[in-house]
Amino acid sequence: MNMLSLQHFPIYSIMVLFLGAFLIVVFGRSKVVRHSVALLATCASMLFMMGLIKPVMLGGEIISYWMGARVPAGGYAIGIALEVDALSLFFGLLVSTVVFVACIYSIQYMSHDDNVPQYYTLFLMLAGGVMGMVLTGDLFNMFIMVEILTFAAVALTAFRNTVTGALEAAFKYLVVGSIGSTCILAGTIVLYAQMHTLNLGQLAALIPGNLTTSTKLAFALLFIGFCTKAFLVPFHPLAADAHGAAPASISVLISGVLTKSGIYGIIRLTYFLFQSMGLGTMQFWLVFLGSVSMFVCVTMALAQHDFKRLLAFHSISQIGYVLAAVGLSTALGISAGVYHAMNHTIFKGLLFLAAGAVLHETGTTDLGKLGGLSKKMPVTTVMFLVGAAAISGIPPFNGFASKWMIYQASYQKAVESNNIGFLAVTICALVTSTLTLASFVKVTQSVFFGQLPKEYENVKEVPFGMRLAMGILAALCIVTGLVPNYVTRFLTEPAAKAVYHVGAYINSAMGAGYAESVMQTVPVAAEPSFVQHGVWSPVSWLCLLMIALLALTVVATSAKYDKVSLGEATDTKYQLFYGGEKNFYSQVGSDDLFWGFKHNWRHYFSFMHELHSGVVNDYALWAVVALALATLYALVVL
Amino acid sequence: MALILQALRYLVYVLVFPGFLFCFMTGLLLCGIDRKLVARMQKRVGPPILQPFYDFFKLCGKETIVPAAANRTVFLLAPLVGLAALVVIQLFIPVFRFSAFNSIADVIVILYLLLIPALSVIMGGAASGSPYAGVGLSREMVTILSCELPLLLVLLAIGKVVGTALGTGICFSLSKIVDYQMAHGSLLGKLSMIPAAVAFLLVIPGETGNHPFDAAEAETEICEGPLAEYSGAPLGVYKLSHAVKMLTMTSLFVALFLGGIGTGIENLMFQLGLSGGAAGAVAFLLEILVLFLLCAVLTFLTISVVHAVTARLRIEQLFKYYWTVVAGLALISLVLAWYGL
Amino acid sequence: MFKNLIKESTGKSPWLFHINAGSCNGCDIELVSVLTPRYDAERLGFKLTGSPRHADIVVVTGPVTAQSLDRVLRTISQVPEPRCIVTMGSCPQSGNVFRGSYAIAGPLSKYVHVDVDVAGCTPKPEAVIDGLALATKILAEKRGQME
Amino acid sequence: MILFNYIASFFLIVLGLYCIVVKYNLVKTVIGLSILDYGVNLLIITIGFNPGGTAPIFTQGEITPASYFVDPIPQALTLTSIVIGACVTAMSLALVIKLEEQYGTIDTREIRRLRG
Repeated sequence: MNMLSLQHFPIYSIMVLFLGAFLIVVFGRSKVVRHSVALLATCASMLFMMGLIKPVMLGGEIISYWMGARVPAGGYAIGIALEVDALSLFFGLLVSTVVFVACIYSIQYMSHDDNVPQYYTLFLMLAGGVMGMVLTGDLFNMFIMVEILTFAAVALTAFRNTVTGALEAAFKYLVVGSIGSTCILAGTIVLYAQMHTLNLGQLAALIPGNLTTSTKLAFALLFIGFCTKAFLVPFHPLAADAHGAAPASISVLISGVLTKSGIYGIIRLTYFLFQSMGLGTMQFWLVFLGSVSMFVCVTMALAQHDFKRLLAFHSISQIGYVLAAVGLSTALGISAGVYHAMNHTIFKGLLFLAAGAVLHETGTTDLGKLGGLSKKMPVTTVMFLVGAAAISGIPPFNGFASKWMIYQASYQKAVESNNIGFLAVTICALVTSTLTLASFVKVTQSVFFGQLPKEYENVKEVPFGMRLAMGILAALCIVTGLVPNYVTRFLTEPAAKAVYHVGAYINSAMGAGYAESVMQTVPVAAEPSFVQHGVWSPVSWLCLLMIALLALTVVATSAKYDKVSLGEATDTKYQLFYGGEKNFYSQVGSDDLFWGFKHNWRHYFSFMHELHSGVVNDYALWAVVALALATLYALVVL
Repeated sequence: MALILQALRYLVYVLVFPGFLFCFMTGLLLCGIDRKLVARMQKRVGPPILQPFYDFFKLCGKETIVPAAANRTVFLLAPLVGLAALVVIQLFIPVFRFSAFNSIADVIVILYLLLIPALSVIMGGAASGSPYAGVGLSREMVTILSCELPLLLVLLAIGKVVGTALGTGICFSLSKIVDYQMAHGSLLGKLSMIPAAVAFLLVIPGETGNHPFDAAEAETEICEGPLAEYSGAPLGVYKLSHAVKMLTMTSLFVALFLGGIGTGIENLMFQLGLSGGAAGAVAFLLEILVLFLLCAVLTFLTISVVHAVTARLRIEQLFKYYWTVVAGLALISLVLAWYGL
Repeated sequence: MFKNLIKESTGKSPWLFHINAGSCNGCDIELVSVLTPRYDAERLGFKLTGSPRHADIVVVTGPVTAQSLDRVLRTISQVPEPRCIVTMGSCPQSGNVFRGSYAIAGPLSKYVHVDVDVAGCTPKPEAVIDGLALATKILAEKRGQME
Repeated sequence: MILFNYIASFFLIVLGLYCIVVKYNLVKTVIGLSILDYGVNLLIITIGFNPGGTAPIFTQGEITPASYFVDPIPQALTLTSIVIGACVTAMSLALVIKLEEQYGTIDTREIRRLRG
């Protein structure tokens, strides 16, 4: 077989990452070698994924690759398979792109640390783990990859073990993460006991006919396992701890990539294995969890005073959007959900990189200590503002495009099913979006604007490599926001369609006709409809805005608007107005910026503060309770 | 040739009619009317109606000081972006049957576009580096937060009512909403829309930052908050934006709730026996006039009267008021709309 | 056209900023009464602003105490051009009853150019309006000279 | 016999979770994780076990439809799972040592600098 045929691309894109990890362990002492290996590996992985766009995304093919060419025989899949349909490829593309950008960023960001070879090894293992997880067609393989990525993530969280809380965060993550992984393993094995197979395709074919108590138990176990990976609500404190303590380039991976693997797992589990498309109870479960996640985490973020911790809570809030949208189980909802997943990866990556840039230059991420960096780090500021506008859903950036689709999808669902519950999702999503904006205004004011503290007078702009990484993501933010039609047509709609084409997935894994022979009713892929009721064309809007701005500028220049008087701070005229007093350092920012809002919610905030006690036992208890609730729900309601 | 004409037409839209010139004139005029009315209600003579024009041009002639602590680019660019964004929003709001651009943005998008002018104030204030601006921008943000919930509930209710009537489930397109009203009478005539209209009216002074919801720009306590360091032309642009925002909000109300009045104008034309191009032009001018009068009445109701009889609310009172009373009204309307009333 | 408009407008929209340089509050109250329904200086476009950056006319009341001098001068320097300085009441002009006190740094004209003096302890609102109207004229002239 | 295995594995899993949730000593938390792992491993092995089956080792052509053997896949899974469990234990113990160095305690109630 031709070694360069498309068939091999998925395994290559996983292999290069692990191979790179191995090479860095052996030859990583040299700076040049480890940087070039890491860059090459991540870049190659990305290129392999891109090579699959044409057949899989546009052509609708499903690529299945059997390790050692052990194709299924006698109706049983014994070998280990990689199955790449549009959904897998969508997440694969996302992962590989962000990993590549994070790798570019790491080179200069990690230049001051020791043990850098170990960093790159773990980095590539984390990337490889996620790639493996989203491309695999085997449930147990999924578990292994989840373990690899959890492990690498834990080790990387503790990488800067002198940072306050890094070890603590890693330990908590390890404990709860292990409970989650164990859940996945237990769920896998319970399914195996029922179906005697681990292949996702075969499982998907067999489960709907044998929905016994055990399979439902397995569902609950797997669901909670993937929830821990996506850090959904009872597990969100871990995300906050881990993101805050890890190096920024790793936070990007944890929030942008690791959580997506959890979401991917949940989509595969609910819509492929258990085929609960259109099942009301499942919709309720997912949408409820998503809405709670998005709201709780955004309010938690408002109360934070650490840059990265705040971003971490926002990432879970955005994951809540994704889950709520996906849980609607309409074509538009799934398309909007995966679109938002993609956008979240991009803008949250950008924001974490900006936070990392601030940390790199000032040595702190405490919002109370920073301020006025926009004059010292203009490029970082612009990048941050792009990311902040995107996550808060300011048109025309990408966050708006996907959130807007989510509002429509949920409202449409509410109207179509005449269920007022989905209306609450729309409202919750819209309010959350505004709260997100509020907390980013807080960050903007506390870090980039306002007054510059004395000790940061000599802060410089970050080096080129870091700016380049941020620039790539910022450009992606703008581009994917300006052409939502193309993004949905070429990326998210194929992915959403893939969710509907379960039969094709099964047949591709097990050979044509298998699904029809095993299942009583093969889920027929009715052509899903992506009708939207709103209108939004960002490019025209931008053109209009540009014309308006241009006209304004012309008027302004003719009115000598540009003739401004500038001067030094020593001249009293150019000092700030302090009610006549001499200027002194006075930065308004950090905690109490939204006093007017928080005062009304003070009981809620103090309750949440008490709840997030930071004791690992509590978090483990939450995990156990979540597991119990999920089991109960699965057994009683589903 | 046709393309050039089309482009010219769009340029006229942006620069003259629903765009700059119209916004500039009507916005400042509304502002002047408001000031005059408030003065009359307080038994004062009040400034001339053209006073906001004088203020604006005077500010253009003043020196523009950029404080040394400020980030110059953002400081100077923020007001321009805010004004431009507002003007663009105005382009999307139909004037009865006329709508300059109707397939670019729907009401939900407009809800978000309305954030941009407010953000421009926040960014400008933050860029100035003043602690007064810091306090002011925090209040400005809480004000946005407060207004957002009732506003979005109102918009969802409208989307549901019109969507049900048109048979599409939901309808967020502004021009469709107006067309529907032209055919079936104003939305204000529906029972479910009355609380929504009241809620929207209460949101108007909050969105524009007028008394008593002007905690963000309280000149007596925090020196006009985000605008504390602005002088000269940029300040004038902010004042202009404020005036245009009054126009935007009131004309949005007209489009959403009173769109049916346009039919009356057409009937009038019909009764007068006018037809053809001349009638169209007359009707168009009449529509603009009616729109302006309605905006003025709404400004009087929501901004002037409220200004004259109330004292400024503290920011947390403001938040509570909007999230309980106003949002409650909007929610009632949404529930009524849901059950088809 | 634009220049003419600006020139026209400068005399019609004077915004005030009020500095209390150790005043006994008599003048402060009287200044506010100028804006009340009875006298209504808003007819002429007067408006009290909260920040010196927005102001055209600075109204100083009080004898300019040694403590306040620095603050007064700093605030005045922060008012953008063209600007007018009006002293209100006798205190900033002569020191009034506080004259000769160790705590007084006035009169204000020792430190900055004062455009209009409105004398009296306290001046009548009519006098204040007259003074402010005069200041407005000076303001328009200054604006003309800036070209 | 097999039932007893299932009961034991259930008991081990619950014991492990109980240990993690209730014990405030970091080392005991790690022990809890290990017990949890063992419980799941026992479950896997039990699922694959066929009473009276032979070892699943056959050469080419030896296997017939009649041959009765223990399912080999769960055994392979268990091996992997054991390895992973060992890694978890090693890693968490390493973290405990470092935590003790930094915080001077291994009481979970005092290791809570990140909260709220």
